Amino acid sequence: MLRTWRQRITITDIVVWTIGFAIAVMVVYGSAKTLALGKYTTETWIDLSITGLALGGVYALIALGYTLVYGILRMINFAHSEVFMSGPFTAAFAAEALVKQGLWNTYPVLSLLIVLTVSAGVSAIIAILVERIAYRPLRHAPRLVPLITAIGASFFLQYTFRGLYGSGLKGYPEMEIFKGFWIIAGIRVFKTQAAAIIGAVVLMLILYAIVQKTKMGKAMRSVSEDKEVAALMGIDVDRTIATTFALGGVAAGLAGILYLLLFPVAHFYMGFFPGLKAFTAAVLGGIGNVPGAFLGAMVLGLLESVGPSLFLDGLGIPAAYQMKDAIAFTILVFILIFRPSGILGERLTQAKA
Amino acid sequence: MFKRTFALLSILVVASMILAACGSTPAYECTDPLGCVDVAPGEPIHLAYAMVISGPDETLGIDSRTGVEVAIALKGQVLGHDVSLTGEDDGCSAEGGQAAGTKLAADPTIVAVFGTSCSSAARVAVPLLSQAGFVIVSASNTAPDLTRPGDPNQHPGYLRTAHNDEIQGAAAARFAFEKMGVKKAATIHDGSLYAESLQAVFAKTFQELGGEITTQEAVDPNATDFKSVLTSIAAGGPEFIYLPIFVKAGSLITRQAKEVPGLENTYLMGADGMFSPDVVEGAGDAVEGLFVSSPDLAAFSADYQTVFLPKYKELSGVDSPISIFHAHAFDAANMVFAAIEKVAVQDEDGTLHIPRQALRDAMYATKDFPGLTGSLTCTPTGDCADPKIAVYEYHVGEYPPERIWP
Amino acid sequence: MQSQNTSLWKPAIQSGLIAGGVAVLLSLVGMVATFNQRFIISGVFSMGQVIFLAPMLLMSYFFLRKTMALSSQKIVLYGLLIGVMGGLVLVLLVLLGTNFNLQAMFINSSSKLYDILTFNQPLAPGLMILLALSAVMGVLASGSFLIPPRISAAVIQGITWVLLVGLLRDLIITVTSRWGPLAGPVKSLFAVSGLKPLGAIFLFALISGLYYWRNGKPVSPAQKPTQTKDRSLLFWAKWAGLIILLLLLPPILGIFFSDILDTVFMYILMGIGLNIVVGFAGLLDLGYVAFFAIGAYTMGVLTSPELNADPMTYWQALPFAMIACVVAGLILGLPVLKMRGDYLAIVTLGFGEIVRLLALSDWLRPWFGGSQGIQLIAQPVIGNMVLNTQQELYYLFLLGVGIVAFIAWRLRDSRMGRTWMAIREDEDVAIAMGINHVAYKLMAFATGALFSGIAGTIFAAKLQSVYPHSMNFLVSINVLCLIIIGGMGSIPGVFVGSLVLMGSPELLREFAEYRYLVYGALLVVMMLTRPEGLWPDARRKLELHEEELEAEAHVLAEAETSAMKSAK
Amino acid sequence: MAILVAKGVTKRFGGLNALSKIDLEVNEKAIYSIIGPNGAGKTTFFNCVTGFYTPEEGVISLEGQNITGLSPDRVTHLGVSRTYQNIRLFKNMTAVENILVGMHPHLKANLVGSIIRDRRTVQEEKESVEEAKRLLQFVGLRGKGDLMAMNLPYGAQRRLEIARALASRPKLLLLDEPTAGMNPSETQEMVHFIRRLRDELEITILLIEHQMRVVMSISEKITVLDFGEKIAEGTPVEIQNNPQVIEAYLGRGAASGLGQVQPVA
Repeated sequence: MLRTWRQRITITDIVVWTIGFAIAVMVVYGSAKTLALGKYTTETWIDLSITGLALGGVYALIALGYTLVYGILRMINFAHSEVFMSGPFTAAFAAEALVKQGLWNTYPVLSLLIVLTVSAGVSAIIAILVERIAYRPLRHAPRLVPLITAIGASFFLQYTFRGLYGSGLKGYPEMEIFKGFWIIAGIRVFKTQAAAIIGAVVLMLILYAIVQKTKMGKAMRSVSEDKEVAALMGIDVDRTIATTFALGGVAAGLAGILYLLLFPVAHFYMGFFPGLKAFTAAVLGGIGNVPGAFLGAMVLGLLESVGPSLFLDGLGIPAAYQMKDAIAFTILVFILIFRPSGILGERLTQAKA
Repeated sequence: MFKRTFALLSILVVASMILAACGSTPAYECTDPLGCVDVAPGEPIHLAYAMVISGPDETLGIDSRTGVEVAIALKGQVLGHDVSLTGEDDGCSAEGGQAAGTKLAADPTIVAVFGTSCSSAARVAVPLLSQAGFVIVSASNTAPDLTRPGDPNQHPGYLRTAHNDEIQGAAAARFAFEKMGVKKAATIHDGSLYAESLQAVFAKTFQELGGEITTQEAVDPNATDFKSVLTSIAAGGPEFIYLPIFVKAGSLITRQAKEVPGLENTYLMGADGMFSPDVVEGAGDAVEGLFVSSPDLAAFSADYQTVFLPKYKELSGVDSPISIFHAHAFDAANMVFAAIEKVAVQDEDGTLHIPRQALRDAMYATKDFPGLTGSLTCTPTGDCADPKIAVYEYHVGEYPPERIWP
Repeated sequence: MQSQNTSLWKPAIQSGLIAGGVAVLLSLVGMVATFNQRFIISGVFSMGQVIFLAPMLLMSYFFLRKTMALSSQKIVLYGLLIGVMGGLVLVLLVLLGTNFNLQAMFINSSSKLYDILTFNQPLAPGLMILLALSAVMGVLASGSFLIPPRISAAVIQGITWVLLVGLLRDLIITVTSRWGPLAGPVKSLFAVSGLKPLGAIFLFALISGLYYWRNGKPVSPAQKPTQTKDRSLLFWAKWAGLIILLLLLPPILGIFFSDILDTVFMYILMGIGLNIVVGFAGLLDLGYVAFFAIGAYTMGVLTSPELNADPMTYWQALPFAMIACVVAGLILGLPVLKMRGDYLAIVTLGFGEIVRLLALSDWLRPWFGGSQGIQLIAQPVIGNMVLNTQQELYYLFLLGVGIVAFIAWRLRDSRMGRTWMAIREDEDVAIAMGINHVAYKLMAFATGALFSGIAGTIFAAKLQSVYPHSMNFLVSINVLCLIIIGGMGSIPGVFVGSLVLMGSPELLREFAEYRYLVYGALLVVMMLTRPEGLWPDARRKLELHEEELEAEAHVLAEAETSAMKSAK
Repeated sequence: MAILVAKGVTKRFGGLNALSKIDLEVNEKAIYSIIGPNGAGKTTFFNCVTGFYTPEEGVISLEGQNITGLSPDRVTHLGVSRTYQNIRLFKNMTAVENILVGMHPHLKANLVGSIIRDRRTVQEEKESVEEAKRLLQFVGLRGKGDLMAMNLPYGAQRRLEIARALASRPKLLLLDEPTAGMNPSETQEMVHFIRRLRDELEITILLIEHQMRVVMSISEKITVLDFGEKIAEGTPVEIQNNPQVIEAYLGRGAASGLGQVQPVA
């Protein structure tokens, strides 16, 4: 019996389990010590969690675009972070113009609509252009080729916008209606945070409904299953894919405005890091899966916000927040070891590749 | 393909020899130990920069470069010669500094180099440029070792108009402890050499004065959400937070700190990295009461607003400077012009001879030079920044901030 | 390919508008104004002008090339049309820009730009010149289809060389200044910026003349050596020549070019390593910089007196650094190798970030120096000579690249390479063939890690310092891009890719602001037109042209069946 | 003497029983067939034997050794080799390289040997290339060794896949529909070829096949699966007369069924 066990458990398994176990022990031990130290009050933990959820909301909004494209094309759209940057960066100029005209706070809803339209429109146009120029001709190429064009397109867009709008920071004006906070069940929630979380939920539901319920969604799903068969069934594959990109672009543009509400500074580099995080979130939740992207983003946001204090403070590690990305990635590895296709799995299409 | 190229090249080279023209020999005899730069009539004086002009840190270098360009534009000509500015990207990294330094060092027409942007690049680039006999003036290196006498990273010919972290960090600590009377402080840095060393000096001085440092945190300069780290800092109950970081993260932290329970009444203080109109825009209402240390701008003359900024705007196309060391760069350029005017020898036909060692000596001898960033006097190892540090307080919608200390 | 009958006016107008759009974009991102400081021919025309006029020329050229077999009249007309349309778009920009304040949004929409676009003339005549020149560009392109190919090829060569030489003026002068008697004559061709007009004419005449003459020469039949012995002798002679040339490069080119070569070689070292991981074994690794960092930091920690009371020498520390990299490769490899492609990509990316953050962290500062990095790292000593200049370190890089390329080549053509390829092709089947895929993937990972680590150690020695900021995500992306640009799985491709992607931007460092813009555009264009890379592996080339080959296979199959039938 | 014994093998996917309690015994040097309608669990059974799936219940043993749940590469090392229903060659490798990969289990060249190319490695490589060429000749692909696998015609790809499977010197060869997509004359050739494999190389053959003509003509014993359950076992004659089998095929209303279940042998 022992012999068969030895044959069935490989060194790989042992190492993987050891690493997993070590991470788990560190996490549990660190958390226990932190809690025992009592440096933070319950309110602090709640505040940290709310912050994390709001951040997760922003990640979720970007991650949805990644996941949509991935679900259909099985391709990491690296340029999505630039799609995300282009809309809001442009919209910041529109906002500035509105402020100068004195419309910003007198007609906040109208202003917001204008800004959202500009942002979503520009992002969608960029997304469609990227698809048309950089991806469509490569649809049958090996997997790495479109990945490289994606990276290339990302660089190109980043530095094009840097050239157009300059490399400085562009402030995004505050809006009176988003100032201040609400007290919900004794917990202080800032209006901007609430907007980010609610926005993420709403957008996720809309996208989910589009993918699951509409005719377009059905076409998208069948394209993601098998492009050739979908084409035989009379689905215009090119149009479906372009629509998906446009949808992802609109989502990114809207996300960008919510992002600027929370962090009101636009610049040409603003897409890169949130994009990377959102991509991580999408993988964490199960890439290609719309609710998965949302869940993954929330988990990631919480990890980044609560993780360093909870896991590292107890271990006496200085400047714990410097390690927040390291924690996020470590937990990502940890989760992927035990759930190799993300928390919710790849549900939009069954894993095949 | 290669063969063809090579054949073409060699024929080109041989043919060019036939075209060779004889040059005339100048009458001036150079006795300078480092040699001289000769500028023929009608040719420009060649200055260069090694600053970060691409990648995430590029605003720092582009801003300083514009400062130099403003100085050149306002100056017009030096001794009847135009001034040309070429340059290299230092990448804000050691490897970028090496590449930029190597390339510049290979060009003997260069008189002086402005740069580098970052201290990590300086440590590698400065020895190369120093060896080439140039004058090197940095507007934004703040690492103490670069001008510490006897330090392996201190090299002849290197000067800076940015102030040494040791002066500024210590001044901030004294301000916090003595003026504001706080006993518990926290610090935040962003992993850059500049911020890390400033906060270390601050923490050391503050503790020596008798204060307590509750937390020394670090953030990612490209991150946007700092609430969690601030919440964590708040748990230590500091009365004062020192954040010697740059505008982008700094203004977001300023804004977010006001929303973190426990930090509503905590003083925040930045360093000259946050002395920028962008802070007023980026931090919104939260900017009220934010302290920032900077060289004493009593001399930050009216010229800054009336002469410098309009030209800056014209040259760069942006409304307000994109980073913080443009004035230092402007001063650096003017110091170089003054030194050239002092030491250069001019032939009758207008040919200019600039002895390199003499130029260096003239730079080190700079005394009470009226600059935008104060009255500049250089130490023998090249620290030229006005050592008088003042503290300013921001008010909503106002720039520059109000000077409150000393 | 359009037929001659359908009207081409619409696509021609479209092409013209696209060309104009590109020119406008190039103007607004600031390239025109920046490059305008650089003259190609002193006082005559600048690089900036080339940049906003070239789109018309190129678009017209490619448009006409695509629509072959037109009458010469039509060729000129279409060329003219494209040029005029492009020019009109630019004119529109100038009119907009001079009448409205676009600068509030587009910072480069300055009066300087419009002065350049109108050739420093008053508005109306300036616009006329702009339009006329654009039209001329379009017609110039059509000219290349009308005159005999031998002449047009020679003219194109001449123009290209004038552009290149004018742009690289500083570098050429710097290098040739080392070549004694040649320095003067070469310098006399150039002005303060760019070529002298006479120099340009001379250069153009020389190059195109030479080219014309060369093309006219009949290919001598005796060029191919018939005997195998001769051929192998030629083969070895070529190699020996190449090696001697490589050895002589630093003294010939001087320190600046040696520095560029060092960078290129460093990336070749990493590229060969990553090529084993991605190209041979098909594992997408986006965190390759991690191993580079581990190599560099191990070297730093062991040899710097800052962190170490008893510092080692470079050679003593090297084995430890190598072991550290292999171990790191194994530790990362084990948990992640069971993951599928994209998960592998993101996890490796995360690993790269974790390593950087650990190096940066205040927590590990006593060991790794935190953001202050590590300084005073030892440089290799051979005998009594310390390798400390970039020229001397070049030889170390050369040695490293030589060894590593040899190993990679041997591995590719062995059982290992075959096994990796099988895993890349179809992992399940490979396993069914008795291949322990985890072990082989690990070997690929560890080998790749080792090569990258070696590059890291030399990097640390070259700079005598390491900083966490050098270990960013861009390094991984650069390495990945260069092996794909060069040709995946191809060893010579790594060399070519590194020269193109790492070498050429270094030559134009002063335009670094636009480095990534051009880099991005280059990646996209490259993948669209030549996805197999510049120097592809024979196999990969086949893979990417599968469709053509499938047709071929079909023909083969038919031939075979008929052959079988006849045999029966 | 049984080479492969399966006892109570059960494999579930979600709630579905892909295989339930399959018992099976394959004698040495036999040609044994598994038949059944689509989705009956034939390929699943192959995957269980080769180690790609681990059955939830039951034991599979090879020459008396328990191989249940061993990793696929280990199973191959123990002497099991297979082909695929939809040919899965390494398309971008040459025919010889495909076979060389198949020889993996008994090659010894390692990392260091591959780099320095010591005499043993060179020798081994030379011998294995020769053996690969012999195998190519054996399957009738002489002289095609340097062609890319994907450039070979369909029939040749089938034969190359078998050659690759043979390269690991298996004791037990699993063939998954080797005649799929072949015309009658090609099929006939394949039947001869399979017999030759057994007779000349003394390999036990376990076969999945749809064409009844083939199954009945070469099998010594047949197991019939339906919905993951074994519904019959026996010699071709027994199977042809088994009412359950006829019903399984007819009950599905497959017009194709009856015509093919004609005795041919």
